[in-house]
Amino acid sequence: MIANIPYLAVAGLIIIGLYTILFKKNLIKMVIGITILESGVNLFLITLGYRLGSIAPIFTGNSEDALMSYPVPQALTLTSIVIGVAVLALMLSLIIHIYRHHGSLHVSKIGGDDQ
Amino acid sequence: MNIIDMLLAHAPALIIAIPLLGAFLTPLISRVSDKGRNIFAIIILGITALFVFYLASDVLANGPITYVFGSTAETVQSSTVIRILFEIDALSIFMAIIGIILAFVAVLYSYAFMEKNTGLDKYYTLLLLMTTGMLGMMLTGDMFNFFVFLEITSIASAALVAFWTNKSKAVEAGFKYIVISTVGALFVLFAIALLYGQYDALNMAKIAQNLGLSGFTFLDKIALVLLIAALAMKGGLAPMHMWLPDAYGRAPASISLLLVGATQASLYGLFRIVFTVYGDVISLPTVSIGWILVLLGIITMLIGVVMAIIQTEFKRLIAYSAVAELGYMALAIGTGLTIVANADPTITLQTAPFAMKAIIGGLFHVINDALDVGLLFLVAGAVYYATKETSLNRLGGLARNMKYTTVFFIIGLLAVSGLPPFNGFASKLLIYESTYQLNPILSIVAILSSILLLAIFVKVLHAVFLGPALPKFESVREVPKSMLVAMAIIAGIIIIFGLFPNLVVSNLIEPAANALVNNNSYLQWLTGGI
Amino acid sequence: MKGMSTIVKTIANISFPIITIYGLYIIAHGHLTPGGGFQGGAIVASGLALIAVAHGSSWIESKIKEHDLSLFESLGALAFIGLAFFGIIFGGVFFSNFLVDTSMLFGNIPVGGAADINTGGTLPLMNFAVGLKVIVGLFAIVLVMALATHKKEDSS
Amino acid sequence: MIDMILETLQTGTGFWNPLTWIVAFVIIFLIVFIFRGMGNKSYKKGTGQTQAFLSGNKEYEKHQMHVQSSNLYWGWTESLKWVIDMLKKMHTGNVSDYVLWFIVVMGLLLLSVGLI
Amino acid sequence: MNRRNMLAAAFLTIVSVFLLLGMLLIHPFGSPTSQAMDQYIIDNTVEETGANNGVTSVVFDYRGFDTLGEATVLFTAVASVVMLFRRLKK
Repeated sequence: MIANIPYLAVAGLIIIGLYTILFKKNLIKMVIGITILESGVNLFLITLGYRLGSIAPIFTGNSEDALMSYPVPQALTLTSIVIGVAVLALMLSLIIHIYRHHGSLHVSKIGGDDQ
Repeated sequence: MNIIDMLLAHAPALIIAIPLLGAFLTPLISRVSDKGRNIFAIIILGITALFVFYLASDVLANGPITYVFGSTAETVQSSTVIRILFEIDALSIFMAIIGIILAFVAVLYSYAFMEKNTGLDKYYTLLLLMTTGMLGMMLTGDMFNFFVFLEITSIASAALVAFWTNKSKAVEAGFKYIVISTVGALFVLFAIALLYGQYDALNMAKIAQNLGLSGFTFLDKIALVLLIAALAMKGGLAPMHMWLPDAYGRAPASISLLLVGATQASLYGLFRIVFTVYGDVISLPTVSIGWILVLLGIITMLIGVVMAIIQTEFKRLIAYSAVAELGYMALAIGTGLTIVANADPTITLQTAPFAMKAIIGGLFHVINDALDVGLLFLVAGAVYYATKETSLNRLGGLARNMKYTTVFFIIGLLAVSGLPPFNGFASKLLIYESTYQLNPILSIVAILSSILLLAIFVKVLHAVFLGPALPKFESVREVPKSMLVAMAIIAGIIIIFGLFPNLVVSNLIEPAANALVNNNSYLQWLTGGI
Repeated sequence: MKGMSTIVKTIANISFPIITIYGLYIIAHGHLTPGGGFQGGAIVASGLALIAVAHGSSWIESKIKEHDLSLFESLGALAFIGLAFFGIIFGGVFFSNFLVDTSMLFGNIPVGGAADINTGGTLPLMNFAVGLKVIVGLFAIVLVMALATHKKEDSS
Repeated sequence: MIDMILETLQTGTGFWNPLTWIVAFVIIFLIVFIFRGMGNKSYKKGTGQTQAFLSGNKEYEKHQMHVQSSNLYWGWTESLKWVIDMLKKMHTGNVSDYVLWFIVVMGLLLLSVGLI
Repeated sequence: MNRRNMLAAAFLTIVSVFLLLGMLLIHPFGSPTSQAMDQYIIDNTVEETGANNGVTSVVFDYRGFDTLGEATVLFTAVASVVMLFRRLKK
């Protein structure tokens, strides 16, 4: 139970992120929610690869038979973070455009065509 | 000759690498010449298409191909898979053919359609990147690689949806699309991480093997649900389809065409997950995943057609009918899955042959939907190009001035609403007959929504093309040749598929359906070596 | 956006070379120590962003155009995919690490945790390609968004 | 080769051959055309037969008589108004509602697949 | 609290419960159950890639294709942002 606290933090981050996306009305806050959600997923990936008492998988200055944490999740997280940056940049520039059109960041400004 | 052989041996990598290289080169070529850039994009996609067709002939003749990135040596140990690899079976290459046809037609259509816009260097770059992402999703055999390509597709298409930034609705549609895509993709990544944490593998075949060995844990169930929900949302199944009309309706027409391909790539991912990755354990849940897909399909069809009837915007209406068409695929594949993934050993594919027919119908409908809906989007784009008008209420009488476009619209109309002798009829007939044997109500709903689709598009035909000539459209002229050629390519394929359905079904669809159903053939290389 | 005060400008000017050298160090030692092309590229890009904030985006725009940035970004991406293509020619497969265990550049294999910079095969080269791409890419995003927002302020 | 191209598509319980269908279609079309030719003789252009009869009112200009798309199927949409209104209410166009639908579907799937 | 928010709260709760349940059932922190792929990489990274940094060797060698995709994502984002803020008139 106590050993699973990092995973519970992951779940907490994901839930907070979802809550922010679902309940906040400001577009910037929604984007913050998405990044929190993303942090949760990234934390989950990095947590999966940890072994108790292990060092980072780098051989410079370390002996070959040291216990090392898994390298793959770290690589995946790196990829995922860069993707997150890309998505964030695109979302923010779209928000700038929405603000130019409406002068507001309220989520109800982006209405549908079916109303 | 030697070089050509070498290139063909690397066809799986080159299908991704060539459009990617093209995308990186486009900004440089754009500095030299605008026209050169447009032709360059067409040539790049043409070369890619050649490789796809070569690979298709290879795969259909010799079975699945694996291509390991980064090493020629025996990187695939019997115990584990280290590197990323592409695994291309009949289903992947079938989807890739759809993707490359759509991309090629889109870039051809853009030549004249987008001519008067600025920022075209980025437009072509993103178009090539979107094609890359789409093809990568279809060919990859690695879960995380699938996620990366999913994100490339999402980002490129969201930016392209918002291409006309002076229209507030387009920007909003782009924002909605990127939010939905990101949330969906993050849940896909979360599910991949759940699977990785348990099996320490990212390769689809390896995960499938491990799942078969270890049974079906609670975490596997959560991962399955997350993958189904997220990919169904990206695939536009109701009630998570709402981003789709926004995005399709506001994007430039050539991008709407490509978005059809991107949506189907997500659906392909869903089918791949359900049939191949979870193939050995999909019969274990008490609630049949097949029935879940069937229900999603039925809801999607009904919502799609009912909402399409009341639309007043041309492309939005087509987008809603595209939603309805997506429902047919989910319905057909779900019908097949209820039999394939049956816990009862007396009900198998042999005792219930309609399941195979349902899957064949569903896959045939994937390509038919891409062509039919795509043609309609191109026609809508042509109407917009000629009249600068999107509202159906203000259009009318265009058949007098736009004869070819009208003919193409009629072909698309008949095909999309499943009238003989076009291709939509063949696939829908397969779907009606097979779903009838699962439950008659399903097939009644399917036929009903087909009828409604016909009604919707007859209305559009009347409102846009028929009727008296309106004075404000007197100066309207037929669209430029490159757009007509793009439409003619799709219309030609529709007619060929319509007249010779068996040719397509027996040579392309049946191998794909077999590849989908037998996940053993997908896993074969793991045990038997490459 | 106008630049900030002289104090900020001076300190930004002093710290910019340090940040850049640190980032380049991270890129160059990516195959030996924690870091790599993305991390180092992000560091250098943050230094550039610091300059952009201190001096104002219009000052930056008078020095370098976004157009040229995308040229460099394309070059970085082309170098990366080019290395992958060389894998086909020299290593027989896309993305093959064809330089490792040869007597050529970066061809050594490290022994027992020794920090030998001449190792890693194509990895350091890819780090440089990605580093260039990330520096230019992130800076282009920052610059374009800064210019877009301040043009809005001017017009309103 | 030509056999394979012209082969009939087996659809489980039925079959589908477009070429047979086209032959049948052409035959029926010819029959209909003959019938049409029979009635066509009594149709005379340029007489009162071709004019629209709008209960004595003046005839509109031709382009004013175009029936717009939202006027088509008026009765259908009117009778299904409650369904359409419900669906319209569902399509709010609000992006957090879109995510909400995703969460709803995911929750239902989790309950059905995960719990049972 | 309107109906929409109540629905959202209810389903967010359901999803949260399943997430927390899943996180409790996963292998304990710090002791992964399976090590098929990663142990191979740790054992062989120096010989196969010549790099001392295991993460870099995964990023650029074993999963180099992902990194190409990642670089492409960044390229896509830059192209998108530049395209969105382009001049609309020639």
